[in-house]
Amino acid sequence: MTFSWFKYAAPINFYPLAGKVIPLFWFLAITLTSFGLYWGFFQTPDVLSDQKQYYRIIFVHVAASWMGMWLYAMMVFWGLVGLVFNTRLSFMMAKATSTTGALMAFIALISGAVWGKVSWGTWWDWDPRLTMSLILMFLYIGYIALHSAIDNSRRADKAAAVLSLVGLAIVPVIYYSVNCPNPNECSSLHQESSFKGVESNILLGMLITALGFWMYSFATILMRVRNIILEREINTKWVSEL
Amino acid sequence: MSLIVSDLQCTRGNRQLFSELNFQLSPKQLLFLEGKNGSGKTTLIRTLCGLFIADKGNILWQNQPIEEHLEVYRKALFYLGHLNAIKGDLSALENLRFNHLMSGQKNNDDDLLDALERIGLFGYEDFPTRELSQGQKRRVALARLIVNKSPLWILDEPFVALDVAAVELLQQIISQHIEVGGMAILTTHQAVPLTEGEVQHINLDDFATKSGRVTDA
Amino acid sequence: MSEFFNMGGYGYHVWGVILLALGIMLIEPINLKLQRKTLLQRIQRNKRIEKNRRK
Amino acid sequence: MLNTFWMILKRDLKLALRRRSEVFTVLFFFIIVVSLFPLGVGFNEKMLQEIAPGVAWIAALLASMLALERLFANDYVDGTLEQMLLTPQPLSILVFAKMTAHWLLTGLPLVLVAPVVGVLYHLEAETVITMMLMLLLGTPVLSMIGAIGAALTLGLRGGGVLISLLILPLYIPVLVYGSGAIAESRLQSGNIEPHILLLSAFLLLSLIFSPWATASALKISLE
Repeated sequence: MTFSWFKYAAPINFYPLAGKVIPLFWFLAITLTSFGLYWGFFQTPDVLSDQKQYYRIIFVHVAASWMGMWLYAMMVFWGLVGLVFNTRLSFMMAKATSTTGALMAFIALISGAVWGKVSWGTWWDWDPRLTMSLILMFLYIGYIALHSAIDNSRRADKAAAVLSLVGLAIVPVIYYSVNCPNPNECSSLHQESSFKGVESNILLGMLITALGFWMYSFATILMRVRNIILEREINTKWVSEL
Repeated sequence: MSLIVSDLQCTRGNRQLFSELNFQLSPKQLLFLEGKNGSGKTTLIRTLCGLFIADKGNILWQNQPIEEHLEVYRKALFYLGHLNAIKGDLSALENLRFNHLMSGQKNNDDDLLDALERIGLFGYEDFPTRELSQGQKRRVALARLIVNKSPLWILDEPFVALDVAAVELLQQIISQHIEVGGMAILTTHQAVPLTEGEVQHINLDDFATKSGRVTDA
Repeated sequence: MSEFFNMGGYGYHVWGVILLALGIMLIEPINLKLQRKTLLQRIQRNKRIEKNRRK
Repeated sequence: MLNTFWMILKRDLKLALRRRSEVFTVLFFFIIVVSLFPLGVGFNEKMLQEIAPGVAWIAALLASMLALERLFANDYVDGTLEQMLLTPQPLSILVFAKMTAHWLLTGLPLVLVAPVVGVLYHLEAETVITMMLMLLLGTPVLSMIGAIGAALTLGLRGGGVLISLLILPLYIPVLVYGSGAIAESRLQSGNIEPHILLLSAFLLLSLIFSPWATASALKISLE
């Protein structure tokens, strides 16, 4: 039997498929996240050169902020697919992604603030990374607000997709302006790589936790997309026969 | 030169309005669209204008899909909806001139003034339209029909808010348009006596999907 | 053990963040499950209405 | 095509001139916001000079936001927009003409009134000139990005507040470099060339993409 992508672009076929894979994603999410956190807390040194045990916040912070960014890109991708091919399911995926993405951005923001409190002594510092997670949060809020302000779901889907696309186009410019507010002082702009000089044990913990968060995102996005399918197709024959 | 609609299906929100709609409109033909409220008349008209995208089916103008030759189609199309598309701050003449030029037609102020006179706005040409009555505003919008050279007219409830004299005049204008080889689609219960050409009727209730439900895509 | 939870004096911050994150990540799926339950109930109700209408 | 552009531009300007109060509303909003700040934060000359760039730009963002809701709304309500969509002209030209009109009516007046900010905040002539230059480069971007938001929220309840939620975050680069340059020009060794280049690049980017994005947003909103 050949696997047909087009077949699963129809909500009626996608719905049961998603139902089947959700437990798998949950299993992976729980295993990977707990393993990543275990590694991060037990296989790493208590004190890094200049940072004490609070550095362990990064296992959550990094995973969440990666997911926040990735899910935004994924949301734009699904919106774009929807706009180009006019497929209902991709718009539903975009909508489902937005909520999980916003939650991830929120977690990144809060953990970043706590990190700031312990390492710099202040809850908020206008450091580029924190500022970017705040702006990312704003972009998610804009998407969700626009989508929920429009009653007609077809218009809401398309309008929100266009908004997210515009957002994605401007994000690099925002990123540059936040990282380099004074262009005279950063002619050679470079963001220090997050990996440079990080101990491999810590990196491993971070990556595995991030992978776990990723699986978690898939699981919740699929759960939400199933709900959205039910809600939008409530008048169809196949839903009423469930 | 004709408009061909085949196997058209439209959904608004979660409700399927009509499906398997077929018709053909040729020169010297007048088509009346009928149907209950909510049967999808306005949606069909918006689809025919290319504003709304149908789920399924084709709309061909001169045997070419309209969405691929939008510019050609829109030059040939004249649409007037419930809204008059006139600005209260501009005079009748300014409104007419702007709308006329925008639809890609040649400008000639004499023709425009003649049109305003024929529609019964003689003496009101330079008044800001916000000072005109409801019926007069509608007349400003309808004056475009007199100067318009597009072969295909789509008019959504054109007789609303008009007095008896204006209704008669509009009937005349439409029948003349058909006579010289034009086509028109109307949603109205008002009959239009034709001197030439033929009349078609389409009742959208006949094409409504039985339970109004979306079938599985 | 208590030393581990103390995190060198940063216990509140570290565990606070972890609990908050896991808390949010627990509430989200629970919320989705509840949403699904109400949706399924609505579908069942629709079915009953339909059946009664046919009678 | 150029004809269409002029026609719409002329009509929009004519309409605005027949309702002059709307133009002045935006202008006075800007002046009021700018003059309220010193009342809130105190009259210390040094501090006023420090905050002037940011205050001027934020007031400009809000002022141009104020007029955005009306950019398409009037034409939408009376059916003109629908007619415009049905004309054979490319929609992006139409949209670009409306953006230009919007900028001429709300952006350009802000540039011209910038010296008032200079007086209120004790700025030197040079700084005021930089401010005018940066406003000249930045306000078109505000009109163009804002138009996308206006098109997306067309006809929605509470559209005005919603636009700000969608669009203000996208204004950040303009705010950063626009006010950055003004602050820089107050320094002895200040060099505002990179700011000007960056802002011009952003302007060019929005010139290319925003008419197209706005046109597709309008099509979606009117479907």
